[in-house]
Formats: sequence, C-alpha cells, structure tokens
Amino acid sequence: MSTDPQILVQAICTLACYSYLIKENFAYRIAEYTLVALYTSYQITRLFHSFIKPYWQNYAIGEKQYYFILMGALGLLLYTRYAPPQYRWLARYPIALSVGWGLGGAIARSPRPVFTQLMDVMRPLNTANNVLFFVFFMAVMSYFFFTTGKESKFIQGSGRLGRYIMMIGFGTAFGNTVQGRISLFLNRLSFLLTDWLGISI
Amino acid sequence: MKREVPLALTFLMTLLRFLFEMINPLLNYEISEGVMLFSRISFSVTFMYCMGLFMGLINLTRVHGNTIKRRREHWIYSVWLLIVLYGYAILGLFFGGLESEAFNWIYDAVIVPLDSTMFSMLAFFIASAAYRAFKIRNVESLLMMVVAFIVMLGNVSLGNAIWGSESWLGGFSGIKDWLLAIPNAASQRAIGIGVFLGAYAAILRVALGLEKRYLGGTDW
Amino acid sequence: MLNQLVLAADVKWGIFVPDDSTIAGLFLAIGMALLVYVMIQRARAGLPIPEIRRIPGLEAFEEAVGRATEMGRPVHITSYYQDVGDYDTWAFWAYLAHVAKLCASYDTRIINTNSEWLSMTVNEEIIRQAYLEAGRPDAFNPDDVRFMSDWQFGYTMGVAGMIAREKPAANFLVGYFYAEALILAEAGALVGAIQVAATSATAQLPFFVASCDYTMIGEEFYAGAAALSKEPVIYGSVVSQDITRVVFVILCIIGALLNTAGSSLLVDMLKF
Amino acid sequence: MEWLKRLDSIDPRWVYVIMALSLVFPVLKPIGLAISINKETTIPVYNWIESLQPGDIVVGDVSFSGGSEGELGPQLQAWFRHCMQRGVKVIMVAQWNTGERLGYTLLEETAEQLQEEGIPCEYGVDWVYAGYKPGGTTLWRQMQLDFWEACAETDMLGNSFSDLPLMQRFKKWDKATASDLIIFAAGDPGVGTYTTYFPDYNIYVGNVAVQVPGAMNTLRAGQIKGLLAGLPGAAEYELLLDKAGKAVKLMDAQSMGHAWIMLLVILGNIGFYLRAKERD
Repeated sequence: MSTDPQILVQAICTLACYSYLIKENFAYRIAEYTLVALYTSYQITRLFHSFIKPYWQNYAIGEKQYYFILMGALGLLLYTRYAPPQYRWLARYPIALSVGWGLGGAIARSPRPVFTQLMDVMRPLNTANNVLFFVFFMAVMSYFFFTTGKESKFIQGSGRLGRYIMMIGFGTAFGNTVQGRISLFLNRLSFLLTDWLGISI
Repeated sequence: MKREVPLALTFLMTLLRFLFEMINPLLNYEISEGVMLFSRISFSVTFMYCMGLFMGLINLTRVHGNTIKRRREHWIYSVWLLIVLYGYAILGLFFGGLESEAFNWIYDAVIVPLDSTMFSMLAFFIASAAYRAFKIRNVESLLMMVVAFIVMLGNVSLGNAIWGSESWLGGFSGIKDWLLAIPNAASQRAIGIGVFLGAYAAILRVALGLEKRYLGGTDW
Repeated sequence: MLNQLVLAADVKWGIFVPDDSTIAGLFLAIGMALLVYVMIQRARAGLPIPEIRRIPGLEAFEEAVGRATEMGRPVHITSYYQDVGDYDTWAFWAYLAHVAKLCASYDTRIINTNSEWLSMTVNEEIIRQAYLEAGRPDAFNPDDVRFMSDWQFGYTMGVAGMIAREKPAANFLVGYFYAEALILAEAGALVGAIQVAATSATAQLPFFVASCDYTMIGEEFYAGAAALSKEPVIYGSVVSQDITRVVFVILCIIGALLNTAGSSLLVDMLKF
Repeated sequence: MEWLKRLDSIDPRWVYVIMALSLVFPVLKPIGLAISINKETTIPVYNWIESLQPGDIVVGDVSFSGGSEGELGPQLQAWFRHCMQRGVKVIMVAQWNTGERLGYTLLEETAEQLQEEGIPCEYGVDWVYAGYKPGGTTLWRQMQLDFWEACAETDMLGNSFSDLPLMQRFKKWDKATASDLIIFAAGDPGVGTYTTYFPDYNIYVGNVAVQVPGAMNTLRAGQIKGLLAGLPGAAEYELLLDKAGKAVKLMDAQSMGHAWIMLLVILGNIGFYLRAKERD
C-alpha cells in the first residue's frame, strides 16, 4: 500500500465519488463542492498566467499594439452583467465583438467538411457497399424533410426506412460505446489496485 | 446604443473575419516583418474575452453567498466551497501560479481523480441503461438490441473466441466494422448534415441581424 | 520565398484562399443567407411559405406534464450547454416557454436547472412570463430556477442529486449535451419519470433513444422549436434549411450518377 | 416462475455491484483471451508511422482530460513509443487546458522507459511538448501561418523555442514541415479543428469509443486516414509493437464487462416477456 500522501488523497477522492452509486452522502457532497470550487479557481489561474499576462507583456507593451488596451477595457464591460439592470446592456459590446469574430470564421469555414462528406456520397455506384451507403444516406435525409413531400407516399416510406437505419446506427453506437465506458472504470481500477494498494496487475 | 450598436458591431466583425478567411492577400498581410494582422486581431479579441476570467468566481460567490445568508439546506457545504474557491485562486494567482508546486499538487491530487472518477461512473450507468432499454417492445428496439449485441461481441476477445475474425464474414468483428462503416456512418452523416444546416441557418441569421437573443436580456 | 510563390500560384480567382471548397463555400454562404433572409421576412410579413409537417414527439410534452399534474409531482427541464450565443439555447427557449405555459395552466411546479448564469436570467424571465400570462404570477417560485455549476460534472451531479430528492414525474432534457446525457437520463429513470429528450448532439443520441420515452432526433429539435414558437425567425430558418437539404439531395443524386458514368464534374465543382 | 418475472425489475445496485466484480476479477487474474487486430482502423495508423523516414516531423495533439486517460493514455504512449523507435520527431500541442499536464506526464513516463531501453528520446531534440495555447480554433489557424508566434515561442515547461533544436525546423506548420498529424480526441474541441482548418493534411485520430461511430463517417469520407478506437485500439497497437502493456492486460476485463451487460439484457427480456404474457 502506497504511503505517498498524494496517492492517498487521490484514493479517497475516488472512493468518495463511487459512494454515490450506493446513496448520495456526506463524502460525496464534500467532493462535489470541492471540485466545483477548485475547477473554477484553476481556470482563473490558467487564463491569467498563460494568457492575460503574456499577451499583455508581448503584444500590448512589447509590440506597442495599443488597441489591446482598448480591447481589454471592453472586456471589463463583461462584468456589468452583475451590475444594476440599467447598466447590463454594456456587456453586449464585448459579446457582440467576439460572437461576430467567431461567426465569420464559421460561415467561411464550416461548409468545407460538409462538402467533403457530400462529395463522398457521390461515389460511383458500382459496389454493393457504395449503393447501400447511398440508399441509407438518402433514406435518413428524407426523414428530415419537414416541408417537402408531406403527402408523398414515397417520401413517407423512405423516411420510415430512414428511421430504421438510424436505429441500427444508434444500436451500433451504443454497443461500441460500452467498451469506452468500461475503459474509464478500468483506468480508475488500475489506479486503486496498482498505485494505491500496490498490487501489480 | 443598447441594441443597434452591438448588432452593427457583430455584423462588422463577422464580415471582417469572413473576408480574412476568404481573401488570400488579406489573410497573409503583415503589419511589419513577422507580425500578422489577422493574428493580432484574433489575439486581441481573445484577450478581451478572457478579461471575464472572474465571472465564474462571481457566480459562485453570489449563489453560495445567498445560500449561506438564507441558511438553506446544506449551507455549511457552501461555506467550505467558498473557502476552497478563494484559497486556491489566491494560491494560483499570487504564489507562483502554474509553476507552484503546491498548486500542481492539489490539481493532481484532487481535480484529476475526481474528474476521471465521475466520468467513469458511466460504466455502471451504461449497464443499467442497456438493461432497461433493450427490452423488445417493437421493431425499433429489436433492431437496436440485436445490433448492439453484435457490436459488443465484435469489440471484445470473447466475441472473437465465439466467432473469429478469420471465419466467414469476418466474424462478429467483421460485421461490426461493416455496421460502423455503412449504416452507422450513413445515418451519422445525414443527421450531421441536418444539424449543420440548422447551425448554419442560425449563424447566418445572427450575421444578418435577424437574431438578437444572443446579446441576452429580455428587453427586445 | 518559395512557399509564397507556391501559394500565389494556387490562389483561386486571383484573390481567394487556396483551400478546398473555398468558392463552393462562398456560394453556399451567399445562397443560404439570401434564402434565410427572404424566408424570415416572408414569415414576418405573413406571406405564404411552406408549412412544417407534424413533428412527432411534441405532444409528448403535454402528455408528460399532464401526468405530473395527476401525480402531484414537479416537472424538470434542463439543457447543459446553454451559452446565450448558441443556437441550441435559442431553440431550448422555445421548449421552455411551451413547458412553462403548460405547467402554469395546469398549476404544476416546474424546476429548471442551469449551468450558465446569463441564460439562467433569461430562463427565469421566460417562466415568470408564462405564469403571468396564465394569470397566476404568485405561483411562480424563483427558487425553482437553479444554478448548478458551469463545470460539466459538477452540474451533472447537482442535477442528479436534485432529481433523486425532488422526484420529478416528467424529465425534459432539451438542448445540447455531452457525456452527462446518460447520467441525467438514468437518474430520471430511477425515479420513474416520463422522459422526453431533444438534442442535436449526434454522439449522445443513442443514449437518449435508449433511455428516454421519446427522443427528438437532430434537426427535429430545431423544427420542433419552430412549430412550438411559431416565431417567424425560427420558422423561416427551418424552411430555408429544408430547401437547402433538398438541393443537397438533388446534388448527391446527380453527382453519384455522373460519377458512375465516369465524370467527376460535380465533385470538382464542389471541391473548387 | 415468480422469481423469473422479478428479472423485469432488478435493483440497479445489483447491476452496479456485479459489474464492479466482473471487472475486478479478470484484472487480478487475466484469462488471456486472444485479441484480433482490426485491419480497417488500427493497421493504417501503424503503417503510417512505418512509412515515415527517420527525421520526419509529425504533430500530435492531446485533446482529452483525466476522464479519458483510460482509453487515450495507452494509445498516446504506444504511438509515441513507435515514433521514437522509428526516429520520427514529435511535436505535441494540446487543445484542452485540462489535459495538458496529463499528456506531458504520460509522454515523460514513456520517454524514461525508452531511454532505459537505449532508444534515443531526448526532450528538445526528439520531441517537444508545446502544450495548450489559449485562443480557440482561431489559434490553430494561426499556427499554420506562424507556429512560433502562435505559441508565444515557449513550450509548456516555459523553455524558449530558440533553445530547442527541433523547433528550428518548425517555424511554420505547413505541409512542407509536417503534413501528417494525429489527434487524441475525447470530444470538443477535437478532430473538427483539423478537418475544418487542416483539410488537406494527413489526419490520423486516436479516439474514445463514444466518438468512434462519428469518426467512421469521417474515415469513410477520407477526411481522416486512420483511427485508433478506444482501449482495443491501444491494445492492438501494443501488440503490433510487440510490447504488450496496460491495454492488453485490461482487455479480458472488457470481455467480462460486456458479458455481464449482455446477460443483463437477456435476463431483462425474459422477465419482460413473462410479465407481458401475464398482463395479456
């Protein structure tokens, strides 16, 4: 059994969490509140030291890009969210700027992966798999027709096929995920057994 | 001032970024040797947004401060939360930060194991979900169950021992691969394209100023 | 230097960035922007635009609220990822307004849990408004709109604990979810709640389909929001999405036929 | 017969307890079931590293946190070992700040083992861990244009890039310096960053199982070239390297866990069927 205090704390945290499976309890609640607090403070530290500080030093001061000061001041307006209601609209300025910057990138860039996928649907229909893929894809697409072909028997039937295909897809995804979720537990288990209890596996 | 200016700002920033992403000379424009305009604008936008780093701290202080003030159920845990919150933040900000040994010790001792353990509880929940969900009520649940069974067998050595990958159709793992590559991929792709269309329409209506809810508030 | 020459040679139409699908993307952006604009303006002006078909699953909301009323237990509704700038949140608001209206008119308690402060204030406003419209503003309890944590598993455990304690009879998981999806749905199943899920998170759909009584899949989530709110902005978007989808389907058919015949014309166009 | 009907409603706690037991025992006493290697997913990743020349640079991305260490940790270590054995140089970035330190710890562990075995694996010469840089996907765009600047010219440990010999060859991240990359992804942000901003690079992925169904779609479309799928992916890679490690040992437990779930489903259906017949 390990005598390292860090490992002991890790083991206690792990067991406190699992106790929830039996019943919500004191140890679990302490762990939950601690985690929420630590995570928030970790984020603050991380942002400050690896971002705000170096960017301020390198760009605002080092390169004399003085608009960083303006942007920083605009960023401070975010805190008006917590101000009395008549000032809260000020927080919209930084939100508007950063949302806009993100959207422009998304508008320009996000269609590209979709086009790649569409091009792949257009494979020559010369193998069984290509044909099946094409049919399955079209069936699922037609399930999502909301305004087109409401009366068409063909679209309705194809939509129903699409729903079955989706169920097969979901079954596959579910079955495939089981190994991932078990791996998560095995990771904790090997920590408890090897690192804490010292049993070699 | 309250809404026209933010909407106009959104539009201008969207257009600016769009042009940067589309037009090659603009994307590669340098203010001076090695200093790229695109990167400086990006950095300043991120810099601005990161100024809100204390938002989470203020949130928690308000919520748990209220709990303590009104002596709601479990208020004593809220006291603990605030002590940890401020203690760790002060340690991180003023005592060495990310290089500080104490700071990283706590990170490794508490955050990492709690994070992984909570996540790992899914191993148990997926078992209870499978147990409840895969009861054959109709064609759809039958399909899901049969397929999930095959895929589970295809993923582990046990399935390989029953129907090996060298035999007809590649055994369970061969069928699993086919299921993943054809019906699953087809349905994922079609759903994904639908979601993309929903998302794309939404971002376009923001860019066009038809959507205002992202700015918050209910005074529209 | 060499690098720049190579770049210059590949630049599309003289100025465009030399990546795959730059020009095709530009056309999609312009085309769909026009479509969204026209459809939303038509919807606003009350001009005829295509009707959205019945979305299965929407009536499940009313049924579940009805059952909660009979049992005298509360209704719970939540969305994990709820940034105010996110389109999933806007769609979530349509569902929240619908459920809040139902709860207010049936006089059933509604609990809303949150992971984000700013959207929580909006949620509170929506629920308060619903109670006001139902003529009983006093029945609204602000303590039932709760902030959990903005950290994924902190939020998850808070919500799971709340579900175990308050035992809602209806559990609505509407919006964008990550790995917590299954935990929340299992917590609801343990207390015997009727569960309705609606999400565009493709990775979590299998778990919702497995553990909820009804699941609205992918884009049904947006279309449902349009049908519920009848809001021109959302309605017009859904119609324009649908038109674009039909265009995509037609393109795929033509492209596949051309490819089978040995011509990669359409693929080259999309790739440009 | 009455007890059979009760199978329709087993207390979840029994499900949890038996699940835990069925995972603990095979970990302590492995049965040694054979593992087959997936030709569609794992082999292409292995062949990719085999096809590289010593001295080539590949970029790796750690986009996971402690939660997914169980699946992606063994993958990352096995892949890194392979690169070092082949003399391929590795530069690591990280899209998740929560997993940055974890990724470094894992690689350092492997690097120490490798050096004990006499395989050169010197930090700064054979590999560099640039780590997490805030700024979202925009920053990854920036890395293509000027990697040094986007990373503020420092690695995760605070070393200046100019002191690291490997970084002299990697000022720009374009197809001439490193056209191949692998990302170990657990969610968002993840593979999307690369399929969106690096569409014409050779992208390989190490994925958690839950993401695999979605990734099969991108694999088929050619957006990614190869895929390591969950813990089995790691186990298969370890076997290909002939260096059976943690992942291989844990595969028996996987079998038992799956067996329990399948048994549960069967039992549940028996109970459900009997109850349903009774109601009729």
